[in-house]
Amino acid sequence: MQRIINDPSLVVEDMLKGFVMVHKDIIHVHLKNPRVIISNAAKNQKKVGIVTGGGSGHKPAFIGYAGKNMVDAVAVGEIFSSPTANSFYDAIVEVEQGMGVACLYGNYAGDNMNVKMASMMAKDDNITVKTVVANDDVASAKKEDSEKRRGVAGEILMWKVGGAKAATGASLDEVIDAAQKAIDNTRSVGVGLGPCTIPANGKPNFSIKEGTMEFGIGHHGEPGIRIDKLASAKEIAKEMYNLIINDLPFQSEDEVVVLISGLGATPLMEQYILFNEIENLLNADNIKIFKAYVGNYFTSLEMNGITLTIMKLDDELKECIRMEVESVGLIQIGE
Amino acid sequence: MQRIINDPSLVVEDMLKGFVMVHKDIIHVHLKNPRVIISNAAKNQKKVGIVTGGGSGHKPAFIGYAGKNMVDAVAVGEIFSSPTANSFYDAIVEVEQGMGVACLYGNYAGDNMNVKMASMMAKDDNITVKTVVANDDVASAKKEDSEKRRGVAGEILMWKVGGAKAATGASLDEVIDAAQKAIDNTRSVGVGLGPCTIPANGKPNFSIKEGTMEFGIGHHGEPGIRIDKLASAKEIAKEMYNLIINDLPFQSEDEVVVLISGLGATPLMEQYILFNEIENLLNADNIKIFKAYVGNYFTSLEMNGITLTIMKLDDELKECIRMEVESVGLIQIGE
Amino acid sequence: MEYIVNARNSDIVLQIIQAIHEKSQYLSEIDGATGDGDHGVNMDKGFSLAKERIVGNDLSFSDAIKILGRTLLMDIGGSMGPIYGTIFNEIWKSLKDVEKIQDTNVLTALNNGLMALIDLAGAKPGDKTLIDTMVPAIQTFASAIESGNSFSKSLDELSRGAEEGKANTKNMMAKIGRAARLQERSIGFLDAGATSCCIILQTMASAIKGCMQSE
Amino acid sequence: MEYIVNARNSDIVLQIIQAIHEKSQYLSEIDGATGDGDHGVNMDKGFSLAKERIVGNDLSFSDAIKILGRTLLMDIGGSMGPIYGTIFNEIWKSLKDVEKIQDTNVLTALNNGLMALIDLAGAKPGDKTLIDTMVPAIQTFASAIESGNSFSKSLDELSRGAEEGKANTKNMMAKIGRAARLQERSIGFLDAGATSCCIILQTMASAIKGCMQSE
Ligand SMILES: Nc1ncnc2c1ncn2[C@@H]1O[C@H](COP(=O)(O)OP(=O)(O)O)[C@@H](O)[C@H]1O
Ligand SMILES: Nc1ncnc2c1ncn2[C@@H]1O[C@H](COP(=O)(O)OP(=O)(O)O)[C@@H](O)[C@H]1O
Ligand SMILES: [Mg+2]
Ligand SMILES: [Mg+2]
Ligand SMILES: [Mg+2]
Ligand SMILES: [Mg+2]
Repeated sequence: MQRIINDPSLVVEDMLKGFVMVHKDIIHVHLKNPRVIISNAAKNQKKVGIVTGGGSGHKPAFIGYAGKNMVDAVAVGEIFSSPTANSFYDAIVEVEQGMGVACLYGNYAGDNMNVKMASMMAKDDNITVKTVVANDDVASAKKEDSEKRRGVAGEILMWKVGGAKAATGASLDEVIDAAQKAIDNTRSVGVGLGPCTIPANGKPNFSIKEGTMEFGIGHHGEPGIRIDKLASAKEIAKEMYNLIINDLPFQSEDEVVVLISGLGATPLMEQYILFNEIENLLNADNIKIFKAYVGNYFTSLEMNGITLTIMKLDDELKECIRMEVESVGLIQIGE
Repeated sequence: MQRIINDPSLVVEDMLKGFVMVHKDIIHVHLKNPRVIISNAAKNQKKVGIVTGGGSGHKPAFIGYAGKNMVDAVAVGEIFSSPTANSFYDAIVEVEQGMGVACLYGNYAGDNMNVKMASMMAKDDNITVKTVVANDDVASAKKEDSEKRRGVAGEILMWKVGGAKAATGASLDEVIDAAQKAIDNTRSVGVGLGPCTIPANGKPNFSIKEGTMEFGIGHHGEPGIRIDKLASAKEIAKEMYNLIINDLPFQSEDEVVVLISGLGATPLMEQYILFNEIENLLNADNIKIFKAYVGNYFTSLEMNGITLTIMKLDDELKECIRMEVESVGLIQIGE
Repeated sequence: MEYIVNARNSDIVLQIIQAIHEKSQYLSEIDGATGDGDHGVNMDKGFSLAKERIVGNDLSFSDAIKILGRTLLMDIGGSMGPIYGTIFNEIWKSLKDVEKIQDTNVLTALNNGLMALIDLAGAKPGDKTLIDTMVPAIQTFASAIESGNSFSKSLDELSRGAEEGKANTKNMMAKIGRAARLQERSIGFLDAGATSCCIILQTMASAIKGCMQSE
Repeated sequence: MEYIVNARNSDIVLQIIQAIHEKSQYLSEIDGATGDGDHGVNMDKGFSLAKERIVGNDLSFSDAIKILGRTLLMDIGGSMGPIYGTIFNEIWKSLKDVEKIQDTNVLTALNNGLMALIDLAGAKPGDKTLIDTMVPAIQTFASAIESGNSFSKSLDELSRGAEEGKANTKNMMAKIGRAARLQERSIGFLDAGATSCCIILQTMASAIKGCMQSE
């Protein structure tokens, strides 16, 4: 395993120390729980608190999205493993300001259970917690079973919308509705070209044969829909695009956000090349790009691959996407 | 070669199309030369023009640093290959506003020659071009031969300082002096843990044995000072740190910028872990971190590895580092 | 009437912890076939942490179980933290006031654990999870008790039921968790959670038998 | 007195382009040993692009050289763009007004190319670059002319000098360019640029011989 680390079982601890120091102008660590990262802006404004959390190894997700007008507090888990209920609870308590807390997270068994337990603990403290569970990964289950689908890079857009809505002073229900609408209008799909290794395991736990790709791969290397021959960017774009566009479905004249994220080891170059192909396809279908994000926004350690996320907009969502943001993973300057 | 691309010999063209579309709020492409990227802010202010350029494959460098208070125009080369003299010339002409142009680039044979020819062409148009040539890579030549050293991630700090100085309305000589001081006070070193592949070649042109690392690797995979056994983050940090600290040398009470960049395939997690070790070493030597940057700031396609850059500050450099910036690769919000 | 003394009996829990530790690599391998290959690491991490907090403190069986449950809930996360944490927490609640633990006490405790788990995790029998070990184990245990068998004999039945349940997961298609994504491809492999659950139940059964008393 | 006609003689340049095309893989392999393995690709890209602009236009030798030089300078970049671009540009400037090109014209042209290159690139003989092919090639060519040899015979000497110069780079330590970083490790390998330069000079020599006239 070619890595610059110390003890493989302490990578999250070691990483957090560095992260907190580098970004002290944007975030800080919870006084009592080193597995909770809090936005410095969290208490500047009376508003609904926004909490998320998830396994580590997805940098800049999740902690990179704590910041002004995004997420207020993040519970941090081990590599690819849900944070404890306790950490979700501490995050919730920390950002509650009397208006309730929206916990916006991804649909994984561990996260579901830990958030559920944390919410029950918070309820005992008279804190209202409502949740939105991201399920944007089209390839992770059939449309009929969409409640089983996983959350992937679309979570970023859910946080963006929820965070922006909360910043307007909206009520908990309004924030939840906006975030739920965001994820309901968002679809993602990933392709994997090379595996990653969990440091504590020391070897890749899946493999992708040279010349092939896993179409529909999950965020932790979960097998996709099928194994395809590695095709050109143009052909890959078409497959990914069709799967997404037909699922919602998106229509002519829609305005959308396009988010392309590398999974870790894929050069930005390839991400822009894929974006270029997606743009051509959207143009051909007369769907307009309102805002595009391309970069390593939601990774899976050093996996080689790319996810494509498209979100359909209405006026409310557009306003939320437009809002300025200042987090480690996403900075957007107001117009 | 596991890549999402179309024609391997057209990756730069395809990538630029995507880049220009995604970041149209920050940059645009030269009207007549598709290999020149120009900051939208370039003409908003009468000031010295800042130009750079270099081979592709280092994303977000070089084009990602075009933007407000950074670089005004960037000449774009093929993968790991200098842009043409013509592109440097077009970049220079585009950003000249009567105060001259500072061309701040890295010390590679091709870039030296192409910038030289472009400067001669500009001189015929009565445009004054002065240059600063980054040579921050300590491992690339002995201290006595420091004019042979290559420019690596330290170039970002040179652009930051040069761009900030120009934004204050300073003269060409003042901008050149500040940028030269910036690079004279900056040292970098890289370690390589895995190779990268030039798309047009199709196979890695160097290899790194599992369990070893190339200490002092160059930005295109140039061999380092020696091949070491892969050690812990703590030990690697110490080796990198000592090489840099003794070269300038840095001293107790100095204030510094620390810039850690992944080379492409190295997860952010490892970069923060390395940063944490570097911070400990600086603390022990009573050197203060004024500002820290950690991320994929200057990559080499999907190379596995990290570069460490440290810059020693004085008041002028501090002011330049502090200044707000809005580019694709670096956004810094004013205080 | 067979029973075990609750007090000063943390050794039962320590034996469970030891069994998980010894089988940790095997559990990860099983998880690797249909999941992400970390089940053994996940389990061992939490259980070992609990061990440090139990050893040398001369605790009762139920208090040791409580610490194991709390550790999983508070410090482990993932899905194993809440799943086993909830089960052990319920077992603790069911046994904490019992001085002499009899077969029916254990049955109630396991049942409560299972109910709380189903409520939390939203999985059903047949989904290819540890529930498919627990359900038949509890059923055979309950029948054995009902048929008038001794506590020890009933524990043997518990172990047999767990073994069968675990083995049956091999032919199931996963409907929940990471493995669900594999659909048909998940058939033919044991479920990792079902396997660890079987180890836990069988180790507990034999540990209880090891300190069985009767009056 | 031997000479070639400048007009309608772009074929000499096309032969050079063809030779580089054929040897492109070999050149990349050589570059791979001490550099980044792209020399053949770099060269072929520029030369092929120039070919499109030369073919079918019935150009003079010097005008074809001009196009090759301009293409390298304007469209190629890297280090080969300015290096060979400058050399060919100087050759063009030296020959553009010559109708019948004789040995001394070629000598002057090559000399001017070499001087401009040294000025631009800052490399000296012995640094392990294409200069180490050019210098001995020009020297043996000049001596041959001075000794009263025919143009054809002198071109043979040019080829021999280029060959020797190229071969000598094998034992040199690189002092410039990427390979310099290797220090002693760069010894024992041919220099890629020296090799391409040898191909170019030898192809030019034989192409000129192929259309030699005398009066
Ligand atoms: N919702 C659920 N309810 C009950 N058990 C579950 C559920 N999801 C997963 N499991 C169990 O968890 C086991 C995997 O555990 P583990 O590998 O430690 O966690 P992860 O899947 O997060 O990597 C599966 O084999 C299955 O038995
Ligand atoms: N400063 C220089 N002056 C003259 N020739 C040089 C110089 N730097 C490099 N070269 C030549 O360039 C050759 C390598 O060319 P190429 O591989 O195409 O470019 P790059 O080194 O940019 O990949 C070397 O073999 C050497 O002959
Ligand atoms: Mg896991
Ligand atoms: Mg090259
Ligand atoms: Mg697992
Ligand atoms: Mg080369």
